[in-house]
Amino acid sequence: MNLPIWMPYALCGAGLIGLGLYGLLARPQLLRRILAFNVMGAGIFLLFGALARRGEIAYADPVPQAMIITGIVVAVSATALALALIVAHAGAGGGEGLPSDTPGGGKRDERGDDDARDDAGHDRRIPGRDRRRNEREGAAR
Amino acid sequence: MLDALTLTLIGLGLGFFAAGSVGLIRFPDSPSRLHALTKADNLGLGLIALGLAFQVPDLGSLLKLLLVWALAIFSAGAAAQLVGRVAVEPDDGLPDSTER
Amino acid sequence: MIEAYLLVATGLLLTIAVALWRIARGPDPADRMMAAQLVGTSGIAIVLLLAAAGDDWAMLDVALVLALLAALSVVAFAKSVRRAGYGDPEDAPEHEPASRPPEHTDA
Amino acid sequence: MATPFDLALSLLVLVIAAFAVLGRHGFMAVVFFITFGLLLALAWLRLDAVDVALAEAAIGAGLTGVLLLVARSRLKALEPPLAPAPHPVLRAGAGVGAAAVTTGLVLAIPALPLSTGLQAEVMEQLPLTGTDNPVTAVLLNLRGWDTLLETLVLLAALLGVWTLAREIDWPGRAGRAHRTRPDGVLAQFGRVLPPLALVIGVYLVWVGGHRPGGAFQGGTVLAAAWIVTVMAGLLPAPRVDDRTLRTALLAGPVAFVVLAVAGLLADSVLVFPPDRAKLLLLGLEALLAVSIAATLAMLVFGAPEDRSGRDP
Repeated sequence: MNLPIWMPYALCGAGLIGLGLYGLLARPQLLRRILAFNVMGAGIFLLFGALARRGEIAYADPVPQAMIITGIVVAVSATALALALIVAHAGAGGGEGLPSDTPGGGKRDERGDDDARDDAGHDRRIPGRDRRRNEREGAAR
Repeated sequence: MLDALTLTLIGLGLGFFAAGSVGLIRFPDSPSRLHALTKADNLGLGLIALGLAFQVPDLGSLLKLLLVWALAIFSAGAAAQLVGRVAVEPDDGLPDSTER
Repeated sequence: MIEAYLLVATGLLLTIAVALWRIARGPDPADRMMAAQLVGTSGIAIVLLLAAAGDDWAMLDVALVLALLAALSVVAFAKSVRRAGYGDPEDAPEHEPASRPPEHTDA
Repeated sequence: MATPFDLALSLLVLVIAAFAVLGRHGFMAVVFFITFGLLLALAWLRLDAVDVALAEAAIGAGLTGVLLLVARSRLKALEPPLAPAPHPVLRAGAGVGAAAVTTGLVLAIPALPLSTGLQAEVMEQLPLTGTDNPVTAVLLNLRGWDTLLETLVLLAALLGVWTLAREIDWPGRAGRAHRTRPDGVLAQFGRVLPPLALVIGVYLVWVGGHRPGGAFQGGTVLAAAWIVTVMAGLLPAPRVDDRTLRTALLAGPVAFVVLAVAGLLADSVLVFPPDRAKLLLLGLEALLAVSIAATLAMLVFGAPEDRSGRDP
């Protein structure tokens, strides 16, 4: 079997695109959707880069490389913005997912995203506005 | 001759990596796993870098090879301290739920 | 020689696979992070081998960047254990201020 | 020819992505995602795309991990209510759709017509672009337009993050205060690593003129140096209205726009005169690296926040 070197990476890219797409549609947690989106993007880059490597060429084509580098930087800035948004969303009492994901009051995800053990190390205080509100209520009590 | 030396050293390096991952699977608790890991894999990296040092074409690459190893050791030292602290004392001891 | 480099690199991929098993298994966050460190060190070693296999020593810069940034996520992890990512991971618990000063922010 | 190494690496990348997307445990998914970036960098090396591998190593394996870990710990601290599980029908539909997309792509890969690509054209232009690295030539000269827009996207993302600040916190220092023990491991680490990262970052920007490297890769390493210094508590994060900071954020895009307008007056947009291209490109690359470093670091620090009771 004489597989060209780009072939496994092209197939891997195609697989990543499918995985990311599934996660984006089917995972309720917003953090997971951001991961899935990044996986999908990485798959697109990998497929693109692998396809650019086909044929009889002595070195990698610089144009796809430049486009992929641009893509990676744009992806990280979009990820930073998206993460800031989901933290703000949760801070405003919005929860881990979006409200529109509950058609007709869907079931809670009982198992949740994390096991209890992982939570042990985390700060339980509520920063920002909610903490201040809690303290006011505490003082009133 | 040099090739044989390179092959021996990178083979040994792989052996240390393998030992580190066996430790990662077999050791019973986090601190001992950390103990096995940080030593074995940085020694493995060092042996591989040393082995490849016989193959580099210029002095710049040789210095880079050394710098990579030095950085990896330094980072692993700090990382092991920090992770070890979390492993030994995962709860931060804050009066969390009892506070209010 | 190229085959030998790639063979050792494939062996290192196996150690990465073992570390992935530990990341999946846990049980503590520290275990997962530690295994990620092993993946990082193995990855650096693979970059060195690929540079030798391809005789392209410009690849060493990738190893340099990886070695430099390997500890970045560990620092973020150690910090994230206390006070939502901002406190001192080395502070003993009794050094934590028992209560914060009152805040006067509601104008 | 594909070796067992390539097959094993592709398989590992897929397994890692599967855990990051499908795994039940949130922290585990984040850690898998950090290793994902690292293995992708190896894949780019195998595809001879060293420039991309550098970018992936710096951003995918370095910066994204910090962003995710910080965001996740803050999410956990907020104790958000659990997200409801999507309807099984929706999940099955998503699975079928995603599988169909992957199958279609896999079937299309061997059928795609072979293109010769653009490397011959780039190589023809290369002596006129002022750099010996074809990727830098494409990024800054031949397709400089794309890169200008990209730097504006970075700025837009930062503005988006800043809009999430509360009015009473604006304009304060970015993020929250970091505390560390002055003689601790972290502080020592923060004293040693950033100088090294500074040297290596500047080296990467400079080396981008003739070998793999450049403003994005170097800028990310510089950003990492700054992030470590702030996280180790050695320097406070800057105020968001700091003039030096704002100059640094804008230097690259403004230089780009000035060059574009100057080129427009002389000839056409973003065309560098070949006799001065080398100097112009080096200057542009240096300013871009500063802007990219500042923007990425500020994205990691986040919007100004309530610091009361936290400042040392």
